[in-house]
Amino acid sequence: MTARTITYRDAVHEALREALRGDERVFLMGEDVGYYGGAYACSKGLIQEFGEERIRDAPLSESGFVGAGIGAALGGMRPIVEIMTVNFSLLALDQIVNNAATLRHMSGGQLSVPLVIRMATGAGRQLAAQHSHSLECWFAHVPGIKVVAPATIEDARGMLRTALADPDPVIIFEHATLYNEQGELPETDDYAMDIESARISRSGGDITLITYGGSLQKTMAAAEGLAKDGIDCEVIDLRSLRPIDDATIMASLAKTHRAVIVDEGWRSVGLAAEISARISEQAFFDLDGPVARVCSVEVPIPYPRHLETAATPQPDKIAAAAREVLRR
Amino acid sequence: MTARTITYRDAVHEALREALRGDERVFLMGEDVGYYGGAYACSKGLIQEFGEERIRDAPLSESGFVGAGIGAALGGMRPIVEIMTVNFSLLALDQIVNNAATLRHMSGGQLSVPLVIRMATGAGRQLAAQHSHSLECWFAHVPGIKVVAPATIEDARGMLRTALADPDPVIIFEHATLYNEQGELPETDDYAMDIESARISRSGGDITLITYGGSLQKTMAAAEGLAKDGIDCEVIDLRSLRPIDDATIMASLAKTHRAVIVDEGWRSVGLAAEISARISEQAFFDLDGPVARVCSVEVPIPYPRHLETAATPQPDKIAAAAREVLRR
Amino acid sequence: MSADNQVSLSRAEAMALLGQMILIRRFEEKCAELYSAQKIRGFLHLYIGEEANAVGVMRALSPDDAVVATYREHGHALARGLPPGEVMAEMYGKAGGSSRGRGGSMHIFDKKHRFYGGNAIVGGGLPLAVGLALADKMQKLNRVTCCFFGEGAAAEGEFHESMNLAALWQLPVLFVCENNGYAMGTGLSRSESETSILQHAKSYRITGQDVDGMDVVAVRAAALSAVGAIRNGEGPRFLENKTYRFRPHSMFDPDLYRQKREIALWKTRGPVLQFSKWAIETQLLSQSDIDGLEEEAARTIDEAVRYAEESPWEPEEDLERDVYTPRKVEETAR
Amino acid sequence: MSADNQVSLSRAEAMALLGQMILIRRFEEKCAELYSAQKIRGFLHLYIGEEANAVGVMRALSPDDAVVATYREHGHALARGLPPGEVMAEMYGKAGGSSRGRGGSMHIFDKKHRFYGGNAIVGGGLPLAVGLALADKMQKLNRVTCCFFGEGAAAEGEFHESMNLAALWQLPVLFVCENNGYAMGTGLSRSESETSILQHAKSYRITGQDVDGMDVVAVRAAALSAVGAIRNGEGPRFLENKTYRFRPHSMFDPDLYRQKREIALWKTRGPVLQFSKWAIETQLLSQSDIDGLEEEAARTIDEAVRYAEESPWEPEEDLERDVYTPRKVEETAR
Ligand SMILES: Cc1ncc(C[n+]2csc(CCOP(=O)(O)OP(=O)(O)O)c2C)c(N)n1
Ligand SMILES: Cc1ncc(C[n+]2csc(CCOP(=O)(O)OP(=O)(O)O)c2C)c(N)n1
Ligand SMILES: [Mg+2]
Ligand SMILES: [Mg+2]
Repeated sequence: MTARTITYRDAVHEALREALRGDERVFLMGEDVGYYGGAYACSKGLIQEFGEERIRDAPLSESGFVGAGIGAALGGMRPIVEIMTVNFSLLALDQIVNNAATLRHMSGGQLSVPLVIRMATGAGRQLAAQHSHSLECWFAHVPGIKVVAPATIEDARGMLRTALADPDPVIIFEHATLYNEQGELPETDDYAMDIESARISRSGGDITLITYGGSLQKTMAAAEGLAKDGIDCEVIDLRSLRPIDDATIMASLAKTHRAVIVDEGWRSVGLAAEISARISEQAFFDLDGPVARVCSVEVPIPYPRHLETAATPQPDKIAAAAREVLRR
Repeated sequence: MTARTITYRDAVHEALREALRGDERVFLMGEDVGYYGGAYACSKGLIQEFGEERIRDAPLSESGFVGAGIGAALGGMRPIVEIMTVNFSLLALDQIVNNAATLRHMSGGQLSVPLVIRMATGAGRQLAAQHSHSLECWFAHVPGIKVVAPATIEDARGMLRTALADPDPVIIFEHATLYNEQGELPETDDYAMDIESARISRSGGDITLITYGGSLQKTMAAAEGLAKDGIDCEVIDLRSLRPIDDATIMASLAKTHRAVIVDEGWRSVGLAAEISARISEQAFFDLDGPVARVCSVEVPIPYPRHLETAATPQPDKIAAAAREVLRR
Repeated sequence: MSADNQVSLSRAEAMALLGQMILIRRFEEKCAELYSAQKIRGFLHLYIGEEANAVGVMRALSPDDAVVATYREHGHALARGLPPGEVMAEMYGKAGGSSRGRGGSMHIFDKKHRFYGGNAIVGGGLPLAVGLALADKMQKLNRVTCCFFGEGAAAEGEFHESMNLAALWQLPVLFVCENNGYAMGTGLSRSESETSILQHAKSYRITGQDVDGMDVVAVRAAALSAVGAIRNGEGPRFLENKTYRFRPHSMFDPDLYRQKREIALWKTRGPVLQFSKWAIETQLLSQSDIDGLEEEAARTIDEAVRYAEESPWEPEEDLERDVYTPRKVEETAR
Repeated sequence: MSADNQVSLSRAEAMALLGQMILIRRFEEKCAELYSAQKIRGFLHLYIGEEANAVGVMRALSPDDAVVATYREHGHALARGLPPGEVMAEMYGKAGGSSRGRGGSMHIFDKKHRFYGGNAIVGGGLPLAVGLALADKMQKLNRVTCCFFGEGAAAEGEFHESMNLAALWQLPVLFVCENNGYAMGTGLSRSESETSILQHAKSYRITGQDVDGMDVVAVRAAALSAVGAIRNGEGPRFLENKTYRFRPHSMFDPDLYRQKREIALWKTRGPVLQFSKWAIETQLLSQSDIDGLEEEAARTIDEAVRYAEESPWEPEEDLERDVYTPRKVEETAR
């Protein structure tokens, strides 16, 4: 299998294009997905190839077009709805929680909503308080939807395909700082990636660092740094935030007995808390010490670089937390 | 001090009435707060006493009137916005998260938003999936707002007063099953209750049961049941969900070494997870065993009584969880 | 009743219209009774007084069309032809209910009848209807999606967004605003600066008309013409049906906000009363026809109640069923 | 320029209008430069081409009135009289900025000037404006709240809800829709079934008018008349200003969706160009007046940049400051 270098953005683009080519029922809908080419340029050129019907520029109406996506899914289509960023998804939560997540159960299993919603998430681009949210945790709280966070280029391409094949709503969070990342992608047609399991991104024996999405690279950087001091970290990329793959986490804990969770969301009542609680429930007697969290400071994310950096998880803070847990 | 028997509903009503009498800037705004008398009858008669301006029936426009409440607070008023139930707050989250919670920090401290938002929450009345949400955890995640859950009649009256005196936005969650509850209320003018600390609702030495809002009574019932078997529970009513009063929790853990958290929210990524994570971080070496959670089953809440009961925390499940933690 | 509409009404059609209205009326009266008997719980929003709307509109739809309604949708479900026993069992919360009892009175679904709820969030069904219509249009299926909602919903942002999407994309949606004058206790003039919902619809360039929602013949005629235009590819249509609920908003509502006189006045225009009187006057139907319809409705309702009573409860073990689709070998996206 | 409006324009007023427009234009050109130099980061949405709107409207407001704007609000901030140094420091993210640097270009606040942002959520400022006006009305303060937003915002549910509330409650809001034809890359006719935003406003019974948003004199006249009516207790007013942005949506936008010709055509109607030409033709101003304004703007901007450069960064220790109001002995609710 040959490989080639490609950006995360292009991986998303490819996956979109192939999905549109492969299935008439698939269409992409969202603000500026068409002539603008997508706020993050993921859909550039697609309107020229697939036309205005299937690359559907939507008015600024998040609740309206997300709800329309749900309805279209009920009606036999396979919509990919792009909410430009998670920040605007606040306007569409009623449709997601009260319709997409609920219709199957509430109808006694009659209906299903094969809908994919993609959105950019996270801070790191100096966009200030209203444009830097990480609300993955809110979505991960809701039964009836699946939530994934592709942190790698392979996942950016492969998870979209699997999500589209899923009969239930899947929310894909793409961290906005990843789009320009480059990496190798195997040339293969068979690139669907599972959307339920975590991945060991780095294997190690001293401590488990658990993270996802935009924090994976920072966590890997922290692990590399710690390795220089002889601290051997295992890094878990959760990949799926709902469901959460407990088995992979607990297996790692059985080996390392210590964990730090890294999550760009605000600390209180976020995803890191859930992972910590699960470890406490399922691996308590494996633990050699408290589970630590490295999260965003509980402030609206400020604009200046130094404050944004201070507000969000960074390799040095992750390393420091690991050292503290290890008392080294 | 004399006392009298009164319902939770009437306690809220009294607090509203006194706030309106005491401060010209206070007004109540929301759907059907006026001529209908409030969906839960908390504001019955107030429009007759204070008029349409100050008891302001709002159109079905959750985002609009919550945003208007924020604006009015900026403009010098002290609005009490009633969102009929948390289920409809999904339509107003953008205003709450991106404006109410953010304006102070984002403006460098220039602005403040002295706004109180009240809403009914929770299941238990057979209202099915879209009308049975417990999303306190979402709000508790957001810096810039305070979140309280009065579980007692005293708090229903007293927390509203304190919330109104607070210069920042305070969200009050009133569990819908509590409105008909009766209890004694001391006759006093000085009834403000703090909105930051937890309360020991029952003191005991064997295990700490931590809960809030609509689950307090169920937890107390479980504790009474366990007492018959010689298990002496300490029950903590969190009262404030943001900030969370760590000190009270950890002091109790130092004594009991064991904890069960009871939370009507769905289990994953909810408030119970946060409490568990904090205990793990702050009291790990006090713990004799894993911290357990009793939460709602992760399903949209169904309509039939037996399924609704099965889906939500109940005294028997709480007691069973406590026994399991205690291995008794 | 408008003279224009009488012409085309056959005896069979008149029987159908009146039969359905009577069925809905008696069914809901029974529900009120069953609510007092605590067989039906939760919220119950009766449609009594508004029957002409569901019945008149449904006559214009074909089985392939889709329907989206609100929490006040039992009438719509029956008019759409859902088995009354299943509807009643759903009100009970029994496993034999339309939605396996999971939803209760506010969430009646029936995929076979393309009946997509039952939505307890005011305005929440509008974007769904837009999406269903979008799917039809993209799949070149000549179907209509009919969306019912109250005038209160027109204040919600989702109303605005849905109108715009439907008009912008020229989707085959029939919007039916059941304007009963009140959203819970809030009268329309206290919630809308422009109290004509039709004017709002027009501001999106949607064609529509005002309809007497107490007159089933008028509703039927308006719906037929609107559905015809939609099927003809002319884009969405809007009906504002002026109607009235004879009962309080829900079983919890003390109804403090309406004048007794107002209610009494509207009752004189009640759709069952009005249509019966007219049908007899014009000799389209006889009193014994009507008596027959009443008897049939009574039998149907008895049967429905029996079915509901006998239907089992969903076992507690099934609580977590159908949150997600059971895993099987899935077709892939390509 | 319309003949009607020339009459009442004094030389001093002409100097003020042109001076402000030039200041904004040059300020933003400087910002673009500073963005390339990475002094300004994040999103930067230039107002170039649209200056007549902020400048014309602000002339109708008094210091007591309130202003709510969008992420494209540097022009509004300057026209409102915020110190240019503080605005520039905010663009840098410096502690001397209007918002202590916390917000950057999208979140300029100034309580003293009653300038309530700067909102990066499209439509998010509309309900705030309604609330500010509600507060004024309830406190019987004869003040106006002026709310700027783009035509793209008109598709959001919050637009609809806000229009209705303002009209229903007859609140003193001046809505100014800056219709520049595009919401990012989506042209108005591809996002609204009814492309006249004014027609939408009218559907809530709000009075308004179409305004040539490239003509500062026309904007000023329309705003004066609207503000007069509002102060007179006549309820909200609406202006739809037809305008154009000469630059891409933001510094990230490759601007693939517009024709070069279209941009060039609008540039010939540029507000600075147009007004300067007219003022000279009518001998209201001379070329040396204009040169003087340019020089003054250049000085002001130099000074603003110096101030921003010299302003310190907010210390990292202050990160958590101002999330909540510091505790002190609070007044109680009574
Ligand atoms: C978003 C939302 N807000 C509030 C409610 C509570 N509520 C239920 S029905 C209703 C009134 C709706 O009135 P209308 O749309 O006119 O329908 P009607 O009940 O008159 O048929 C309200 C306020 C709700 N269900 N959803
Ligand atoms: C709710 C929301 N959705 C999407 C965006 C992304 N976005 C920012 S500006 C913009 C276009 C807004 O257009 P318009 O209102 O016409 O204002 P203009 O930029 O033309 O001044 C979009 C889609 C946003 N900021 N907020
Ligand atoms: Mg109504
Ligand atoms: Mg625009």
